[in-house]
Amino acid sequence: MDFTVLIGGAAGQGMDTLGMMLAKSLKTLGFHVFLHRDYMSRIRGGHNFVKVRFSNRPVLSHADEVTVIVALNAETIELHSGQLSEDGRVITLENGGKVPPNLQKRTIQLSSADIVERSGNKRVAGTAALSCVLKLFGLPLAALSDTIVTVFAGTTAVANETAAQMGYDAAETKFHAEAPAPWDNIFINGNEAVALGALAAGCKFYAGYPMTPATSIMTYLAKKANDAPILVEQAEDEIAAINMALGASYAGVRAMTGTSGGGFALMAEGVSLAGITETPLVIAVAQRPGPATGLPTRTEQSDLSFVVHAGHGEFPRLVMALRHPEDAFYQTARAFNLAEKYQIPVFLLTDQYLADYTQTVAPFDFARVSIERSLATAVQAGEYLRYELTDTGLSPRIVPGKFPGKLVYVDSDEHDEAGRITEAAAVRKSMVEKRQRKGAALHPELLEPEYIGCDEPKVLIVCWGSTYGPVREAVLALNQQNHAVGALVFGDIYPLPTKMLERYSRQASKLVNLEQNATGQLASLIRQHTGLACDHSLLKYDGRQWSKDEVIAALIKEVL
Amino acid sequence: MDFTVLIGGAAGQGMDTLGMMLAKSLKTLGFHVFLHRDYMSRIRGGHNFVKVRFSNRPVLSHADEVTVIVALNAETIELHSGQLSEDGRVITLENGGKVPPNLQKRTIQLSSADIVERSGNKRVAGTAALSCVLKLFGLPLAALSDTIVTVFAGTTAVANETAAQMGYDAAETKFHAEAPAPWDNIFINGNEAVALGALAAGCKFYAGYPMTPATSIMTYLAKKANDAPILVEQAEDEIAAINMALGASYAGVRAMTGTSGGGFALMAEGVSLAGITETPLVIAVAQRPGPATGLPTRTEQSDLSFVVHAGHGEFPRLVMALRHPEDAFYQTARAFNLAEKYQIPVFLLTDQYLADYTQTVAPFDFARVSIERSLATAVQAGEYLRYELTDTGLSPRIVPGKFPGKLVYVDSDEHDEAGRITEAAAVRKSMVEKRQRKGAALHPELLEPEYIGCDEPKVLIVCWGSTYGPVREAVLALNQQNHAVGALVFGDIYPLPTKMLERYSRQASKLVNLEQNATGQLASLIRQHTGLACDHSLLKYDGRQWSKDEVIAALIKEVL
Amino acid sequence: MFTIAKETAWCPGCGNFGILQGLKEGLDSLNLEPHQVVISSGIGQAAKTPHYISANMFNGLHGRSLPAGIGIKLANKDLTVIVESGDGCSYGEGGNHFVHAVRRNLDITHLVHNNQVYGLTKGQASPTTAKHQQTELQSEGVQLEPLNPLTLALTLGAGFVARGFFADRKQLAALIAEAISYRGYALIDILQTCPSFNKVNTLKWYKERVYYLSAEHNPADMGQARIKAEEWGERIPLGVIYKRETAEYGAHNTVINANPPLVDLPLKPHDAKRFMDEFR
Amino acid sequence: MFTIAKETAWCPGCGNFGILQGLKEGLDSLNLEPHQVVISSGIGQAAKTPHYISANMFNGLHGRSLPAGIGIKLANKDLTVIVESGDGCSYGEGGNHFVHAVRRNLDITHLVHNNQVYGLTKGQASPTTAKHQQTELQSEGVQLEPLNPLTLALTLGAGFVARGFFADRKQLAALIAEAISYRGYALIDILQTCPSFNKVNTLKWYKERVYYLSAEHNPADMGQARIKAEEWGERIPLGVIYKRETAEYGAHNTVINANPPLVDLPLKPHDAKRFMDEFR
Ligand SMILES: Cc1ncc(C[n+]2csc(CCOP(=O)(O)OP(=O)(O)O)c2C)c(N)n1
Ligand SMILES: Cc1ncc(C[n+]2csc(CCOP(=O)(O)OP(=O)(O)O)c2C)c(N)n1
Ligand code: SF4
Ligand code: SF4
Ligand SMILES: [Mg+2]
Ligand SMILES: [Mg+2]
Repeated sequence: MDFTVLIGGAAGQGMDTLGMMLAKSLKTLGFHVFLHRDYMSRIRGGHNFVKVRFSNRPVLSHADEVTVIVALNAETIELHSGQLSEDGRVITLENGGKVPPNLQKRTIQLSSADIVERSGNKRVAGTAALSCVLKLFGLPLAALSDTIVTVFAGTTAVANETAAQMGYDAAETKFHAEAPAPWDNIFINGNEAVALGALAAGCKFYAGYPMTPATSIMTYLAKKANDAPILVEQAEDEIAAINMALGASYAGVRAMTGTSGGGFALMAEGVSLAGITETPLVIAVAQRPGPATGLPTRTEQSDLSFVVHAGHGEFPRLVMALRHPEDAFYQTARAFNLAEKYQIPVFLLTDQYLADYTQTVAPFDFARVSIERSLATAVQAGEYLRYELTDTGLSPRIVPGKFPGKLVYVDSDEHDEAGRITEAAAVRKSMVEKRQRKGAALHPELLEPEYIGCDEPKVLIVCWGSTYGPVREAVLALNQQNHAVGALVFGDIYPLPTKMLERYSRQASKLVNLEQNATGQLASLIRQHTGLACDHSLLKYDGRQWSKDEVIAALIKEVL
Repeated sequence: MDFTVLIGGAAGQGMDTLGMMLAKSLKTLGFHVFLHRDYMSRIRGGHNFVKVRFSNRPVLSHADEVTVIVALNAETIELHSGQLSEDGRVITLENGGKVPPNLQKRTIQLSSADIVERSGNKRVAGTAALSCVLKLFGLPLAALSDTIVTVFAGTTAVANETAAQMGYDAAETKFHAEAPAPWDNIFINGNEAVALGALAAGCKFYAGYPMTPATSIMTYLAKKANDAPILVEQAEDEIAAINMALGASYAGVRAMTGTSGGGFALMAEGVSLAGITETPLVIAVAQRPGPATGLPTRTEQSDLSFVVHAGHGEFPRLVMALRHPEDAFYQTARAFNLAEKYQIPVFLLTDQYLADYTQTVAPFDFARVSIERSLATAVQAGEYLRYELTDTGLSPRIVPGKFPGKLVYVDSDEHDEAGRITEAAAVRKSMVEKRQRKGAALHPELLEPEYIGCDEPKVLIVCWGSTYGPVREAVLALNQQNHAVGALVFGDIYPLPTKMLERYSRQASKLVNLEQNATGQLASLIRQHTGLACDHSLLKYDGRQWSKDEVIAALIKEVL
Repeated sequence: MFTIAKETAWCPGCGNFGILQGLKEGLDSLNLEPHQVVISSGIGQAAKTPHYISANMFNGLHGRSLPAGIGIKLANKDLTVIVESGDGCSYGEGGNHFVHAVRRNLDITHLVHNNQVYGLTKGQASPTTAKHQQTELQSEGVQLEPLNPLTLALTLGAGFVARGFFADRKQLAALIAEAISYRGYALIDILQTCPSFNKVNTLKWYKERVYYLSAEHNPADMGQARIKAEEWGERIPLGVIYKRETAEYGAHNTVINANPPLVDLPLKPHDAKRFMDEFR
Repeated sequence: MFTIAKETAWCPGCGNFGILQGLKEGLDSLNLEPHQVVISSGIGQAAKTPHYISANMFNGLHGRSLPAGIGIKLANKDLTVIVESGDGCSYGEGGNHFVHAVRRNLDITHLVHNNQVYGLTKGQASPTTAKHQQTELQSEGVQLEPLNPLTLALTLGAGFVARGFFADRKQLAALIAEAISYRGYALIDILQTCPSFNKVNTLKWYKERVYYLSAEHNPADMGQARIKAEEWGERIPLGVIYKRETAEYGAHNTVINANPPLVDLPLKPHDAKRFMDEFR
């Protein structure tokens, strides 16, 4: 079983709350749930929707086909009825508008007037629609009631209960949804996972400036600020944000900043500063379609090349593409260790899709998170050398103020071992080489991409980041249809780990990059690092994430 | 004949003026002259020097070996005597400091006290050193006198004349320098050539914020502001500068900005804005060693990858690496045409070496500069569509305010043909593809790299920008020694023109990238675009430009 | 004349509607045609305004409406340039441009829709949000002192400083017309409600406080202006706080003043040859 | 104690020497050790100062000395943080940070070497260069109104605003010590000569104009402060222009106030598990 419920309406009509209530009810029942958000860059009006997919097996992405549409306005039916499965159902509230003739038989019209009257509350009609959904799938109303209790109190809860009962009574069961064996899980989105990873890693300072789809990392952390504790500073702009974070990191706390493309563009100089001062920093870049303002609330993977090359001059860095919420959690925690170990900026490349989708996943294992600060605990006699030349390029780093008599000089100019400005050619050369050595030392840390698929793939897909979910589901489905397809999904992406790529690409006769952008940025990176050219590109750049169904269709049509 | 005179001292001692006076005197005499500047990031003190190389044949770069050292302080002798040719001479002023025993015979000590006394002017001792130089080369004093007259007036001129006579009398001719047949030339540096190119192209607006080594473009233009006329605006920061320039370009003037790496990092978001709004813009990026502040007054080619990928999102751009002053002039003028034709940002990638060296070159041919504005001169009836979808991706562009009833809407959000904000997937897709088409349309415009060397090179050097001079001289010298070496020097560099590269790399058995950076950014770009991997890298990253002698030595030692 | 039928992306009841109306009426009252006007805006809810009006539009980057507008005006002094954006855009991300635009005193009109909140990004504090006001992000309340744009502009030497109110579009239209007619940089900080995210500065809140500056207020008197600019809380004055003649940038910059609009200058490569000849 | 022997990169006769000396003496007069002090600077001649003194140094980017200094202080409230840079760095490139740093009112001391010119890049106008003053770039003279950092800081609500003078390092040392001891954001704009590029504001020029605020000046009186902050030209006052107690950021921010310095907090992954459990 694998069903999707779409709830659509105008911004401000509460799709988000309804989606969460439905998803939580399904979670309570033990289902695997995936909640996908599609919203416009406006606060009210327009057309937004959420898709709640659920199954008795893990669900890693959204689906194109919809089993039930909950239409909070007429536009929703217009826009989405094409995606309705053959036996699919539509639930409308009165203001759900006119239903086309061919759908009328499959439509359940709830009267919001009735619901308002009976419940005595204007805002509970949506709840009736949700219970109606449960009934259609033969699921117990109690699951929703449980959720209602956690969300609402007092008379509002009672009104919701009334509405729920009305909706439940209005439909008959049409689909058979059976929950899997109970399993322990959390229901979390990518940005929350990043934020949790940062908290687990001991991040004590986050400076940022609001920018969709990165803002919710900061908002989440701010809510936990006193509890954690962590200082969350809203800066006057992104330039201030990254420079504050660098100052904090210099002073010895684990620090982070996050933004999206345009804000990140403003941080590029700060990235370069992190590079030459060798100040650890974790930077989340939540991608959205560009250039410039682009489509602020939609998704794309078009900042890879920019992030890899951002900042003037040459210095080592690490870029990790986050693939799913669990990955987001563990990689974020790891990012803090590597940033400090190599004294470099580490990037968490995510996007709106991953930032916003909420998924049931196994609880994170906090025992797997270790904190390795890589700080020097003792210093030699004599002047402290912040940039001491060593074989690895790594210099002992101390926290200013903690060692009487020892001073920490860091400089954005080229500097000598002590951190003092210099123009000497020989010192310059040795410092460039020191930084390059750090980059080389970093290589053994790289995690190879995750391979998905049959043992001997004829077609090898390469992809990265948030396309993990749709690609995984697509490849496994194609394997079941006996297509010899495999996929390498990159997490660590710069420097590019190439071992598995070289191994699998030798086996495969076709190399296909599948990306959420228009130019194939991973393919470029692969070519640059390995000389391997992709035989085919599957690119999507309309701001809407590749679905598993689209991946399957594109592969069958163009590649297999 | 091929001689170099080095004039060294502390910042503020006037090496620059002396270098220019000597160079101009040599120019007057008809020599080919190359003046190279090496200076520290400070106003007074430290150690700076200029090298004046001259010959009866074209000189395209500086030389390591020095024929005459003019030492304004002791440090100069310490630092540079190792470069003195076997029969070389040193000229010191009293404060030129202690001369090591082995050099004493080859040293001419001028007494600045005497000069000051006789001339009655404290600041003319350097002039005496210059005339002394002329005498060493058997050149007439008149050449210096001519220069003095153009630089100084009244009693100062007289005092300089007196000093010049004293210096001239103090030495005997040691070297034989014979001028070539008279030739028409100008004596100009890279930044002046860029500025002249901009003026020739009709640039009417330049906004910038001071940053070495780009500042002198702005300073030069500001001096011509009323005459040209051109508006030169010092902005409060680089972000303002690029946004002002974009505003001006939108309003219909040819506009430009310029900066160096750190300032450019701040402009990255504006570059992306140029991309999506399709606003033409010429951006000079004068490279210096990074990361961050790095070595502010020195040279490097380490911003190529950054400039190629700067700005979030995907959009076409053109990057031209400037190779020498003539190239700088013609390419700058061409940049304005292409920026307007394709409605894209065009980058002029230069560096401190090229920005600051002054060379005798053939006068620029203004008849070769044509102005192609690519503006629509008429508009269709109905609403004006700034982003009209066309086969080439190019939409008719009009100047706001010039067509009553027609309005120009440009938007940093994704937009429809009229320039209005949209989130429609289909429109988004068509606009991405429109911008991509412009990039494709641009390809036929690309100029292939310049090839230098023998017909059938065994070793093919690939390089770009300001290494043109040293590489050209080195390759020709090696060819004379029967080494089958050739070089492709890229001017247009992104998109990368690959025809000649593919042709020559097939012939050559070794592909060698020679760059002024630590990571081989051109090699990466080549690999990314062609799959070709360089067999060997010659990289220099100490902030001092490759000299022809170093190029020859490195090739012989490591490659040939 | 400046009106077009366009569906907006604003929330019902948003203060932006009143400002849009005031702007249209202000423009209509002047002897201007749409193609002679350019509106430069940033990013935010306020910054969408030029999409809903008939005039040229440069809808650029968040925080950068001023420099783009300055570039436009410098390139073509014949255009009427209006810079329009939100409080976050103008005083937060774009704070540096604000400071220096006042100093530059170019003939542009700067309209700031001040809803005291970041609207489009869902309600974080802006530089003008009151101290202690709570938001989703500032759950313990804002901890920075709010910025007073009027006193700031006065201190920086602005020659035209006014406060508008979204709910009185007649007064707003008149103010805007006056600001556009003023020769030099003119700031109107326009009080605006954001029913979605600012639950403190509501229409009711404003109505209880705002009042019009009486005829007794002498906008040429800096002392009076300062007192009025500082007044906030119980009573909030509306209207022209300060106004005096100033030396407008374009009038004293030789390149602009001695020439036709730069955009109209002929481009002739050969004209620059004489500069090259100086290098001979 | 804060003195080290380091050759500077400054020009002979530069005003920076006096400021360096004043800073060292100011620090020496306090009960501080070098490792307890961090100087955050930008890029420029002034910004090189921390290279010549015995204290921790974060010599960051042009214009960004304030945010870096703020990050340092927020991370470790036990450190004495001095932000030091030039007028171009602090009021030009870094203007937005200046505006918002005043609002934030964190306990840092901001020293601006105000030579009224961009020194390191060879003499272009800075935001404080006098109108009409000529430079190589502004060959027709500066066309923008100069920015007065003191009135600006006052308007933004700064609690400690002072003017220092490089040539009187005793007074300067005392001022700096007072500013460091002040709890909150403290600005000292320090008049400085640049013999290489500023031929107008010379030592002579200053000496003819500067005077010390008398005991009659009440720095707690905003009215007096304003008058003194505005005074410029014939007479230029030196000393503490304005001073009042304010609510310092660190003292009212719960995370900072309720905890030891953030840098001293223990890091335990498991402590965050309870947050995850909320997602069950
Ligand atoms: C560089 C950059 N940073 C952040 C954003 C995200 N952003 C868009 S609008 C906005 C705030 C808008 O607030 P305001 O200017 O007050 O306008 P309002 O929506 O309240 O009208 C922000 C932070 C952006 N688009 N670009
Ligand atoms: C982003 C950036 N832009 C420009 C520069 C170039 N720059 C270095 S110092 C400086 C001006 C310094 O002026 P000021 O801050 O007044 O210091 P001063 O040298 O006068 O002491 C500039 C523009 C830079 N380093 N970084
Ligand atoms: S969020 Fe606020 S400012 Fe934006 S449209 Fe809605 S009510 Fe208006
Ligand atoms: S340039 Fe000016 S400020 Fe800089 S060191 Fe020289 S005199 Fe001092
Ligand atoms: Mg706002
Ligand atoms: Mg200065």
